[in-house]
Amino acid sequence: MDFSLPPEVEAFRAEVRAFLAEHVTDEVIERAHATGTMHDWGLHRQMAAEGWLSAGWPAEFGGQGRSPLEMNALTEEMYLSGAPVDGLGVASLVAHTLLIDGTDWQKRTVIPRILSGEVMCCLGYSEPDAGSDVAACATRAVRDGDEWVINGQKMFTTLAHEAHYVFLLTRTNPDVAKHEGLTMFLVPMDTPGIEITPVHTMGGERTNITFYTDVRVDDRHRVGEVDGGWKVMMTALVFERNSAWYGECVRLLDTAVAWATSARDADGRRLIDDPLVRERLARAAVGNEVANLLGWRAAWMAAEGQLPGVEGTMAKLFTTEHYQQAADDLIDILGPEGLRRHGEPGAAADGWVEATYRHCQVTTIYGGTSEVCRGIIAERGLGLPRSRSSR
Amino acid sequence: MDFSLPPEVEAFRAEVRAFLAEHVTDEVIERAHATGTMHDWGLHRQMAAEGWLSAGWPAEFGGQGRSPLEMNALTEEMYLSGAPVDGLGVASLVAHTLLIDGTDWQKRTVIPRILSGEVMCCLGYSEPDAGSDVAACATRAVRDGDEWVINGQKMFTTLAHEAHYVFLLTRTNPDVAKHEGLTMFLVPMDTPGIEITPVHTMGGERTNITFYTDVRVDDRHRVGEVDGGWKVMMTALVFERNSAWYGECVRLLDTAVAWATSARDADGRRLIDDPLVRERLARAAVGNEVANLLGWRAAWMAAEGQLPGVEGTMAKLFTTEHYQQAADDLIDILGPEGLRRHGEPGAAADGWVEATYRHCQVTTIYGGTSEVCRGIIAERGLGLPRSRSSR
Amino acid sequence: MDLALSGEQEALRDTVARFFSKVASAERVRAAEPLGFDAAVWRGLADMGVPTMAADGGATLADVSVVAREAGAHLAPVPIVEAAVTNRLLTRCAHAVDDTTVRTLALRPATGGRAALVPGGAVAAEVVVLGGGDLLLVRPGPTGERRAPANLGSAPLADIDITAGRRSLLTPADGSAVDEHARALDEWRALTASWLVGLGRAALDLGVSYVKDRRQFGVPIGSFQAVQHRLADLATALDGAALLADKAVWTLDTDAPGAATFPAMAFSYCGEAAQRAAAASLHLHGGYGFMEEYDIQLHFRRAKAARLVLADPCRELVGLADRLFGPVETSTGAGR
Amino acid sequence: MDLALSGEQEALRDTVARFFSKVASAERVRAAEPLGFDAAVWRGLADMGVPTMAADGGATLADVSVVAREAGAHLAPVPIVEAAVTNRLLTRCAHAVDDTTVRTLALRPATGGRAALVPGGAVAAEVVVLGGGDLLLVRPGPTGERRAPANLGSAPLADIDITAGRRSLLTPADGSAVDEHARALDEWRALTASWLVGLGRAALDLGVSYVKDRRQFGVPIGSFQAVQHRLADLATALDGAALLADKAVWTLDTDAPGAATFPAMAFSYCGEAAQRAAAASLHLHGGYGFMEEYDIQLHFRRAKAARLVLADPCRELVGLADRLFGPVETSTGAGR
Repeated sequence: MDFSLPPEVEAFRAEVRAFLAEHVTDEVIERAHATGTMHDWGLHRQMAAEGWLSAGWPAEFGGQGRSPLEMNALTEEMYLSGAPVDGLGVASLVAHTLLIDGTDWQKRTVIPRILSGEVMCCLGYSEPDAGSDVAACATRAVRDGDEWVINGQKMFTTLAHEAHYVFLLTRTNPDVAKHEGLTMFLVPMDTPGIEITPVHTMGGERTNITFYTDVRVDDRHRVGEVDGGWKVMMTALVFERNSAWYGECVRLLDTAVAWATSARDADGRRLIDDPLVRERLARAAVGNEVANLLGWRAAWMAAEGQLPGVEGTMAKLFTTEHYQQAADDLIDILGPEGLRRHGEPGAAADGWVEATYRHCQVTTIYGGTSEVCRGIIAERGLGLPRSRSSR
Repeated sequence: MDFSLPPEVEAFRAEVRAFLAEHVTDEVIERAHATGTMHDWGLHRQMAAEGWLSAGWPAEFGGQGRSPLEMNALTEEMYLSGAPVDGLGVASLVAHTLLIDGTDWQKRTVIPRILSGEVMCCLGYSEPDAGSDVAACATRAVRDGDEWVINGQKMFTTLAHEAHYVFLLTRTNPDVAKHEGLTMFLVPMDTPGIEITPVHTMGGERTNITFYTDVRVDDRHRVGEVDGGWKVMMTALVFERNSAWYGECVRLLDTAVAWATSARDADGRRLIDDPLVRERLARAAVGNEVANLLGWRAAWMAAEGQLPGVEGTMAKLFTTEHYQQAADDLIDILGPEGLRRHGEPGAAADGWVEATYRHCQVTTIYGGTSEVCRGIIAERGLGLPRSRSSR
Repeated sequence: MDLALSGEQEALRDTVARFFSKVASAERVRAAEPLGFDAAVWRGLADMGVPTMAADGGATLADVSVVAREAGAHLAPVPIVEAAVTNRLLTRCAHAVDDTTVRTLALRPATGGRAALVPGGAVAAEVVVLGGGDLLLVRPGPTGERRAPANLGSAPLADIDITAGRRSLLTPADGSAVDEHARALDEWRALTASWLVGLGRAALDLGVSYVKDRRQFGVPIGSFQAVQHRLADLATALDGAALLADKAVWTLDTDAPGAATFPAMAFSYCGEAAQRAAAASLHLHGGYGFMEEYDIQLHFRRAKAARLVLADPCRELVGLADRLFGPVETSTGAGR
Repeated sequence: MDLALSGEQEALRDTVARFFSKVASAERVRAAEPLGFDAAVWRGLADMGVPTMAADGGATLADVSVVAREAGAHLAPVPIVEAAVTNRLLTRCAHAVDDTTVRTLALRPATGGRAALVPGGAVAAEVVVLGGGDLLLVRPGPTGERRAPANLGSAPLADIDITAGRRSLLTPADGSAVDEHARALDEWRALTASWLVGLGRAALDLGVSYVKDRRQFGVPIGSFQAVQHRLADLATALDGAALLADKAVWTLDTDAPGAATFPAMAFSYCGEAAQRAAAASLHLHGGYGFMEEYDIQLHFRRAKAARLVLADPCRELVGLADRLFGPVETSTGAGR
C-alpha cells in the first residue's frame, strides 16, 4: 500500500494551489457570499485559460489528459481555496455526458465552448413532485416535426441565471413505465418561453425555479435516444463530484482551530486548552481524514479503471453527514459570539462558522440525499434485498 | 400542574423502601447475579406476605386497591433497590390478564395462588420464527374432545425453570389470517411433555427454550376464546411495565458517581473533577430525569383513567435507549479498570458498571423492541401512514 | 400529581395561541427579520398583561410558561421570556414595572463595560445587567442608536454599553445581586426551555405534515420506515422535554428541591430536542427545507440560536454537573 | 498511491484466514473463554513466523496489519498484536527475539510496582514495562501463578508485579525509553485499529447475513428501510476505518508526516466504528444476539474491551488533540 500521491500529481497540485492562491482573492469569495451565486466568470475563464476546465479531457478536445488522481487533487484544491466552483462542476458534468451520449454536432459545437469557459450549463432534473424520485418528471416534451415543444417547471435550477444551456429532463411518453418515457435535451437558455424565478435559501445560495412555456427546440438539442433519458441521467450521475465537500470541512476546522487558539475565556485560558473544546476539534479532525480517504479511494479506483459507484456514494454520504456534525459541534464551541454573521464587527471566526452552519445543511440533499445514498449502499454494496419502501 | 406525589403515595413509597432496605440484602442481589435467575422466592413470598403482590388489586381478591401512582412508586422502588423482580412482573401480568379474559374457574383457582406468592408464571410467546412478529406463532394446539394437544417450541421462556404455569400462545387454526387463528392457554408446567433447556445470555441472565411434545391440557386451561388469542395478547401487553428500567438507570449513575468521586487520576485529581467525566455524568443524569418523567406521565394518565398506550411506549423506548447510551458512556469513564468483572478484587465500581453494560443491551428487545416501539409511536402517536415495511 | 394545565391555563393558552396565529403568522415573523421584533405583537401581549403577570404574584412562572411555549411555537418576534423574568427580578428589587416597557436582562455579567449579545437588547428600553457584582438598570437610549448585529437566529440581540445612557443601581430585597441574577437566569432557563419545546413541537408538526403530504415513489414519504423511526424518536424526546420544562418551572414556583438543578437540565435537554427536531424536519423537507419561503428554516436557525445565546451547550452541561455533583475540588494542585 | 494489498500480502491474508478459520473457529474462541488464549493458535502463528516477522526488517507493519485484521475478524485468542509490537521494541533495544515466546508490553507505565491490566499479560513469558522512566523486561514467572481477572472482553489481561520475578533493564539503541515506549504504543494503536476493523467487519457481516435470512412479517428483515440505513452507515464507517487504519500503519512504516497523529486517529475511529457495528449487529439479532451460543456477543464484548484497555476513549481524543493542536498552554494560572 502507498498513500502518497505520485510526484506528477503533487506537482500538478502545487501548480493549482499557486494559481488559486493568486486568483481566489478575498474579493472573489466575498462576492460569491454576497450574491449567493457560486460561480465567478472571471475565475472560471482564468481556469479555462490555464486549460483546467479541460484538464481531464483527451488531447483531441484540447485537454491535458489528466488522471482521476490529478483531477481529484484539482477538485480538492479548488474547494480548499474556498473558490465558488459550482458552475465548473455542472459544466464538466454536462460536457462529460455529451461526450458519451451526445451527437457529433453536440460534441463539436457545445463541448468546446464549455471547455473554453465560454458557456455555462445548469441542470433541469428536479420538479415540484419529482425530487429524489426524479423519474416522476412531468415536464412534457411533444414532438412537432423536427422540433419539440416543451412545457413544465423545474425546481432548484441553480445557476440558471448565468447559464447558456439547461440540461433538461422531460417526459416524452406518459404511457409507459416512468423510467422509460423520459428524454433529455440540452436547451439554450435564450429560447423563448423560458422564465427564471430566483429562489433564496437559508444558506445564502441563490437557486431558481425555471418555467417552460411552449419552448420550441430543434431535435438536434436532444441528448440520447427518444425515451432514453434515464440512461443519459445514469451517465450524468457518474460525473457528480461526491467528495467535493472535504475541502469545505477542512476550511471549517481550520477556521475553528484558529479562533480557539486566539480566543481566551474569562480566566485568560485559550479556548483550545479546554478539554471539551479539544475533544470536539479532535473529533472533527478525525472525520476530516476519513472523508479525505473515502474520497481518494474513489478517485484511486477510477484511476485503476474500476467504477467506484458504491465507494463514491460512501464518500458523499460520509463527508456531508460529517460536515453537518462538525459544523454543529464547532459553532457550539464559539458560544454566543458564534451567532454573529459574517461582516458583523467582532464576529467570532469572522462569522464563517455561522455561515457554514447554515450552508452545510444542503449538502446532504443535492447530488443524492443521504437516504438515497444509504439505499444504494445497502442494496448494491451489502446486497440487501430491495427495500419495499424506497423505490 | 403539580409534580409532587400525593402524601399517601409518598407514605406508601417510604413503607416499601423500608421493607426493601431490609429484605433486598446483598445476598439476595448476589444470588440473582450468580444464578442469572431474576426471581427470589424468599423475597417474593415476603412481598406477598406484605400484600404487595396484590397491592393494586381490588379488595375482593385480597388486594389493597392501590392506585396506578402507588403501583408506579412500588415498581420504581423495587428496581431502585436492585431486587430481582422479573418474576413478580410476569406473575402480575398474567394475573391481570386472567382477571379480564380468564374464566371464573381460572380467576378462582389461579389468581389467588399467584397473588399469594405461591405460584409463578412464565410467558410462552416467542418462537424461533416468531419474534417481533409474534403472530407468526407456529406452536400447534389441536382439540381432542375436552382436551387440547400441544406441539411446538418457545424461545426465551424466562423463568420456566421456576414457574408453575406457562402463558402459552398457540395456533389453533392455520387456515385463516395469522392473527385470527391463535389461542392462549395457561398450561401447568408439570404437564407431561414439557421440556426445558436452559439458555445463558451475555448479560448473565438465564432464560430457556421450552419444548412441547403432545402436551395434553384440559380445555379449562384455555384463556379467552378459541382463535381469540390475539385479543388476549393485546390485553396482556397493556400490563407490561414499561418504565421499570428507570430504577436501573439510577443505580448505574449512582454507582458511576460514587466511583468517580473516590477515584483519582495520576495527578491526584478526583475523576469527577475532569470536565469530560462531568459532562457525561451530567448527560446521564438529565436522561434519567426524562425517563422518570415519561414513566410517571404514563402512570398518571392511568390514574386519570386514560390509556397511556403511546405514552407508555415512549417511556419504554426512551428509558431503554438511554440506559444503553448511559452504560456505554459510563463504562468509558472508568477506563481500563472498568473491564474487571464483579467479584474481581479491585474492580472499578465493584464491576457493576461492566455487568450493567452487558445486561442493559437486552432491555431494548424484550417487552417490545425499539423498532416496534418506534412504529407504534409513528403510526398511533403521529398518525403517519402505515409503513409498508413493518407489518 | 397533576400533569395537565389548569382550566385557566388552558384558556390562557388558547387566547395566546389565537393571538399569535393572527398577529405572529409566519409571514409576520419573516417580515420582522432580520431584527426579530414586531411592535404589534409586543403591544398585544402588553395589553394582555403578560410581561408583568408573574411579577406581582398574580400569576406563576407556570402561567408564563404557557405563553412562552406558544411564543416558541409561533416564533413570536418579542422578547417575552426576557421581559417576564426581568420584571420579576425588578420587583424583587422593589423597582416598579409595567407591561408597556420592553425590558430584558444580560445573561452574562458585563465585562469591559459591555454586556455582549443581550437577548432583546436591541429593542429593550431597560436592561438589567450584572456588572462588578452589582445589579444595574441600564437605559441605553433610543433603540435606533444601538447596533443590532445580524445573527443566526434573527433575534434582537445587542451589545449594551453600560457606561453610556442612564443607569441606576438595583438593590434586591433579599439575597445578593449575584444570587438574584442567578435566580433570574434559572427562570430564564426554565422558560426558554418551555419556549424551545414550543418551537420543537411546531417544527416536528411541520415535518409530520410534510411527510404525510409529500409523495415520492408513489407513496407518502411518511410511510418510509426510516422517516417514521426518526420522527418517533423526536416525538418521544419532545414529550420528555415538555415534561422536564414543566417540572423545571414547577420547581421554581414551589421552591421544590429540584429548583437548583431542573432549570439547567431543562434548558440543556429541551434545547437539544428542539434543535434535533428542527434539523430533522428541515432535512425531511428535502430541497424545500432550505428555501427561505418555507417556514422550517425559521425554526432551524432559532433552535440553535436560542441555546447558544447563553453558552456553549457543553459548558452548560459542565455547569449543571457543578449543581448535581458539587463543585470541582481545587485543593489539589495543577490539573492536566 | 496504491490502496490494494500486494500480491504477497494477499497470499499472507489468505493463508492466515484459512488457518484461523480452521484453528480459531467460533467454537474454539468460545472454548478459550474466559482466559482468552489458545496455545494451538499461538503455535500456528509462531510456526508461520508472524510474531517476529516485522521485528527484523523482513516484513513491515503493513504485513502484520494484514494478520491483525484477520485475527480481529476471527477473534483469534492470541495477543499477536502485542507480541509483534513488543518484538519490534525489543529489537530496537538489541534484545534477541523469537517466535515461540509469548511477549507483550504494558500500555501504561507501572505505578506502585504494578503494571495494571496488561493485554496478553496473563499468558506472556516476557512483559516489557515502562517503570520509573526505564524500560524493563519482566519475566513474571509461570503463568499459572498470575491472576487473570475475569473481564468484559475475555482477554488474557493481567496485573504484572514488576517487583517479583526476574527482570532486566532494556537500553534502546536510539531515543529514550519513554520515546521508544511511545513508539511501540503507537504501533499498538495502529495495529489494534486494524484488528478492530477486522472485528467490526466480521460483526457487520454477521448482521448482514442474519437480516438476509431472518424473516418477520413475511419478508427478510433486511428489506426494512430502517435496518438497511443503519447497516449502510456502518458499512461506510468501517470502510473509512479500514482506510484510516491502513494509512496509520503506512505512516509508521514510511515515517510519513502523519506518523504522529494517524495511529491515534485510527485507534479512536476504528474502535468507535467497530463498537457501533458490533452493537448494531447484536441488536439486529433480536433476542438471539444475547444468547451465549450466538457469535455476535463475542464481538460485542471484545469491541468495547479492546478500546477500553488503553484508556477512556474521550481521554484518547484529548491526547490526540495534543498531537494535532499542540500541548495545553500552562503559563496562565488556574483553570476554571
